[in-house]
Amino acid sequence: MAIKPQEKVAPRGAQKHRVGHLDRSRGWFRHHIEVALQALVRLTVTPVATLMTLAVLAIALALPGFLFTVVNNIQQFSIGWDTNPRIMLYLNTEVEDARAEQLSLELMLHGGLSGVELIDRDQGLREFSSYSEFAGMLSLLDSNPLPAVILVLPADHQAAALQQLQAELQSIPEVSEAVLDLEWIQRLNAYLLMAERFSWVLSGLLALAVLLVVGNTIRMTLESRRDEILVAKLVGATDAWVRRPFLYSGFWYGLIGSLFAFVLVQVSLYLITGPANQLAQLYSSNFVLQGLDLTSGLILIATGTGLGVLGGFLSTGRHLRAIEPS
Amino acid sequence: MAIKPQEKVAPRGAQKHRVGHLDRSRGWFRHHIEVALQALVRLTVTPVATLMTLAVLAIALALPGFLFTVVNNIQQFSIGWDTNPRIMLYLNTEVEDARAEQLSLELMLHGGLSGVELIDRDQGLREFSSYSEFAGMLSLLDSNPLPAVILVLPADHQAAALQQLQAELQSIPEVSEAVLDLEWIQRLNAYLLMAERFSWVLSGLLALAVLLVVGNTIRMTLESRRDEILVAKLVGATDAWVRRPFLYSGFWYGLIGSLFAFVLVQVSLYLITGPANQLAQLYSSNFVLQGLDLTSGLILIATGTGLGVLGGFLSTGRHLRAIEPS
Amino acid sequence: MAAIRFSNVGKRYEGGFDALTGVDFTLESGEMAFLTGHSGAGKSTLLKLIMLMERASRGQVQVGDQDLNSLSRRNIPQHRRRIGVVFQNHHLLFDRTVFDNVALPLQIAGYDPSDAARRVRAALDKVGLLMREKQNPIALSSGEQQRVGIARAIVNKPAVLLADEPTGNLDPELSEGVMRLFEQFNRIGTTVLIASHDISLIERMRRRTLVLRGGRLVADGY
Amino acid sequence: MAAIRFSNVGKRYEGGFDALTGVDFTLESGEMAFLTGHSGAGKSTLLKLIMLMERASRGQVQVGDQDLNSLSRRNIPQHRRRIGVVFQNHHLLFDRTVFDNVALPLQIAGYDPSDAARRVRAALDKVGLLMREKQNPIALSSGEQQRVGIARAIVNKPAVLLADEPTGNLDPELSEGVMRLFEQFNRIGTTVLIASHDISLIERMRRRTLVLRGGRLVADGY
Ligand SMILES: Nc1ncnc2c1ncn2[C@@H]1O[C@H](COP(=O)(O)OP(=O)(O)OP(=O)(O)O)[C@@H](O)[C@H]1O
Ligand SMILES: Nc1ncnc2c1ncn2[C@@H]1O[C@H](COP(=O)(O)OP(=O)(O)OP(=O)(O)O)[C@@H](O)[C@H]1O
Ligand SMILES: [Mg+2]
Ligand SMILES: [Mg+2]
Repeated sequence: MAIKPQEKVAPRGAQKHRVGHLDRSRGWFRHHIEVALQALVRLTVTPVATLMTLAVLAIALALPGFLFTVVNNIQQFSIGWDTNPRIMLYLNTEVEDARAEQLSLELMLHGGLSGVELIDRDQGLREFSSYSEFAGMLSLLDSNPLPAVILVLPADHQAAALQQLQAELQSIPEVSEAVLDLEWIQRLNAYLLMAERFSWVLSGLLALAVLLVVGNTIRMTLESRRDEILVAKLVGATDAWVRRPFLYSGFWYGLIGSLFAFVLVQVSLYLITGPANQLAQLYSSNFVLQGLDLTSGLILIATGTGLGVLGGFLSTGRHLRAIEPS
Repeated sequence: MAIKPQEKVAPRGAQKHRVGHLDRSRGWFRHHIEVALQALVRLTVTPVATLMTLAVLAIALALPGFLFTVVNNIQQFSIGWDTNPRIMLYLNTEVEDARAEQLSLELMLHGGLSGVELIDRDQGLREFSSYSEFAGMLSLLDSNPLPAVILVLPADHQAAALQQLQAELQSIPEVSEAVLDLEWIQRLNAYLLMAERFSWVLSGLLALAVLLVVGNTIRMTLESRRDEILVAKLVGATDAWVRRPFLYSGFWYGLIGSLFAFVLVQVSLYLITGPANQLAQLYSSNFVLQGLDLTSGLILIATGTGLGVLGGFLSTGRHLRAIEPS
Repeated sequence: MAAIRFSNVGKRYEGGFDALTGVDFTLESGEMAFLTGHSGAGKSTLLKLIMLMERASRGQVQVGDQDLNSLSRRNIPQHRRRIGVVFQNHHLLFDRTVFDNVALPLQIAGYDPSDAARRVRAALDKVGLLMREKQNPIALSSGEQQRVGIARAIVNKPAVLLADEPTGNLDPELSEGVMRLFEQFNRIGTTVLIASHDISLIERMRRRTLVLRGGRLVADGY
Repeated sequence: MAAIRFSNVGKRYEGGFDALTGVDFTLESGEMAFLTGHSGAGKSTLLKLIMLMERASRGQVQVGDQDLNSLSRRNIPQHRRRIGVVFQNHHLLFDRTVFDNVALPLQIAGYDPSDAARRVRAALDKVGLLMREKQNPIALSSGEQQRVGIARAIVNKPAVLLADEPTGNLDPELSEGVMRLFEQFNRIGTTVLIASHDISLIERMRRRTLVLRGGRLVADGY
């Protein structure tokens, strides 16, 4: 254990370390890979804490993913419904079926209409029975009291145009009444408005949550690596060098967290598939609950990773500068 | 700055510190208050990190609070609806209004029924117009085609009893048809099952999240106070003494986090009040969106605080033992 | 009565390195002794065994009438409260004032605050740092920090006082002063054991000196 | 050329304490000098000014041909890479091996790993700790830790070498060895400045000695 001062040392000038350009960029790349791997290894050093953080992240990322999927499903559902405004033309009861048929064909040529459907008197009766709560009632009637109905879909959905079209159709002699089905739209709009507002509230909160969790975790890691930062700065580390491992930590947290989130969303959806499909069946809809597709999954993972890096970036900036040797 | 070794010191034996019993318990109490306050003050030393953690906690606690409120509101909503199974008695069309009235009075005396409501022919017409999508249709008819209906609520909700009652009522001469409204129940059950499953999935995830966030945060704090723990243990601190500040940190995180969560829930609810009430109006329901009431608020805060302390407890146990001077 | 007794004590660290081998000595209650030896001889290790920061691999360490081998984890805090230690690296906390650093052992033992404050001031006065009590130790020079560590070790008026290189960062004059302080404590009955390299200082003190070499006790005398 | 030049330098810490007042001296390139003075005299403060761990409140500090007052934050890392420092408290990292501790300055400067490894082993060999390279510094005695710190300071072959109490935890024999090591570096052109209390050692070295008292330079000579 004795010190060896006698050893021969070459003159310093000649030995001075010079790093060439090619060498530098190769070194730079290698350094990045190294730092990234070290950041990953570091996560496994404290497995419990890391898993805890990842779990929180996964949950926070899964919830928007979940929301996203639910919205997707509602959209799919609402395609099954008829979301376009429509005008119901109740024909006079004395109009014959043949004439009703002809009228519907004439309307098909009308430029302002994108679709025409004839519901003749028998069909109307059947549909009515299946929809209404007063189902049993009609079977009590001796004859079919229902008129034929022509359902038309206006091409122009603006309120003014719709009203004008309604007036025009009302003036057809065979038409007893032209009812513009605006309540339907109003109801759907209310639904959508509510869903939208709710989505905003929740998405805002959760995006914030992800940033906060990553930021907070990295900030704490940074606090616990204070000594290392101090020493590194003392021996000449730049701010970027000190910051790099934390950015990579953010990257890994984001990436792994969102992978977990992806799994979580799929599992949660699987759990509610049973009841949801049962419900859909009651409405005899051909709705099938869908999981996250590949694109959405990639978006989820990209967003998570991006938020992770951003969280690392935000939480290190000012704070790293504040850790100065003294 | 000179050392003063000459100062007179009394013999140690006489001066030995003795702490009496009363003194001890007073000291113990004072110590707890002190530690609690210090833990609170410590939170304010790193305001950004603390706010970040509190925000995450608030969000994680607000979501179950939110869920809780939504479930509450659905329950309220479903009270507005009629959730009991019911039997509709469609009377023969030739039955007079007076006879229908009398029949409904007779049915009120029936032991198996908890409620009887007569919907006479005019009323039926009005209701029908307001409910049905075929609203315009009936105005086209010359006379009211609807029969009178008596709506009865069976006292016994079991399927077998319901079917027996239906058969019994069907046998009344004036009754044309007795329709047991089972689909309604089935539909509601599907709804409830889905809501329940979803609640379980989400509540489970979020309860976990709260524990994880508090646990994780305290674990990190603990890591950053490693030196302090080491020194304290070296000068004779017990495990309980070392653990105490972290339990109080958990307490404060839980308490303040859940207070924030409470505010968050109320604000979120306020934001969706507009659309929700608009929607409710379309269904002409007398539903009013309600915030967290006092009891629920207290439950939220108690749960949050409890989870905070528990998180502190869980995260310190094994880990604190591992921090040993060497 | 023996304050500290080592009976054939060995310490093997994980990795198989024997830091102490067959160490045998007795320090009577009220005695004052120096522990010296080359760097890595095992001085700090010996003190750590007394503090139960490490446990002996062989043999028996006794402090007072307590055999440390049979002391359970739960009773370690009580044991440590009877011992004051000055560490080689000062082990001060930079998140609180000098006063609070010195007060820590008293807080832990549950002293009354006003009583504690009196004792803390007395201890700081002894090491000549009373006017720095409100400062953060980070604003002190190394020597000043070391003296804060000494104040913390003596504030409790412990039965046994251990010091690991207490004068490593002090100039000769201050070193002398610190040694006198330890002697003063020794005079009122405290058992004192000091690990040090400062051979000239040790010689001047004319006290019993234990010499370690490669983990073995190679000399024990005056 | 002057390696280090202080021109009427004053340092007042927050709180109004004057740690240095009117310090004036020049250390030529390739010179070796000691810095001494009582505890709290301002030795560490003076070294911190050179390292830009603190900035002078008055006057001008010059290292090489660089005026430190005009050095921006961004350029501090480059400045520090030219200086090797041995700290009073060793500032080692306990989450990595001795080897990695010594390799840190090379990693930061972007050395090629195999080149770095060679240099690290050479430095560890010089302080007699080559066989401990794979250990964690926490498993080393204080003296061994101090020598790891020295290895880290010299691994970079810096133009200027600063040492704050580098022998505080070393026995006389090792202290002597460390001093010879510093002399050897000085012989190949490194400017060396060593803060120390060890007056007998300083006297034996017969080098230029700067003496601080209460923040003032009161003696400068041999
Ligand atoms: N935790 C540990 N694990 C392994 N080896 C250790 C550990 N702690 C100390 N050692 C080794 O035990 C030997 C004795 O160490 P110790 O710290 O007791 O020496 P010391 O006499 O105090 O030296 P110094 O004067 O340098 O402080 C040293 O060689 C050291 O490397
Ligand atoms: N950050 C600071 N804030 C305020 N005062 C400080 C600060 N750092 C040091 N001081 C004071 O400045 C004076 C000089 O400190 P310095 O550390 O330079 O002394 P030193 O000569 O290195 O002493 P030692 O030999 O004990 O290490 C001391 O009185 C110290 O209390
Ligand atoms: Mg030691
Ligand atoms: Mg100093």
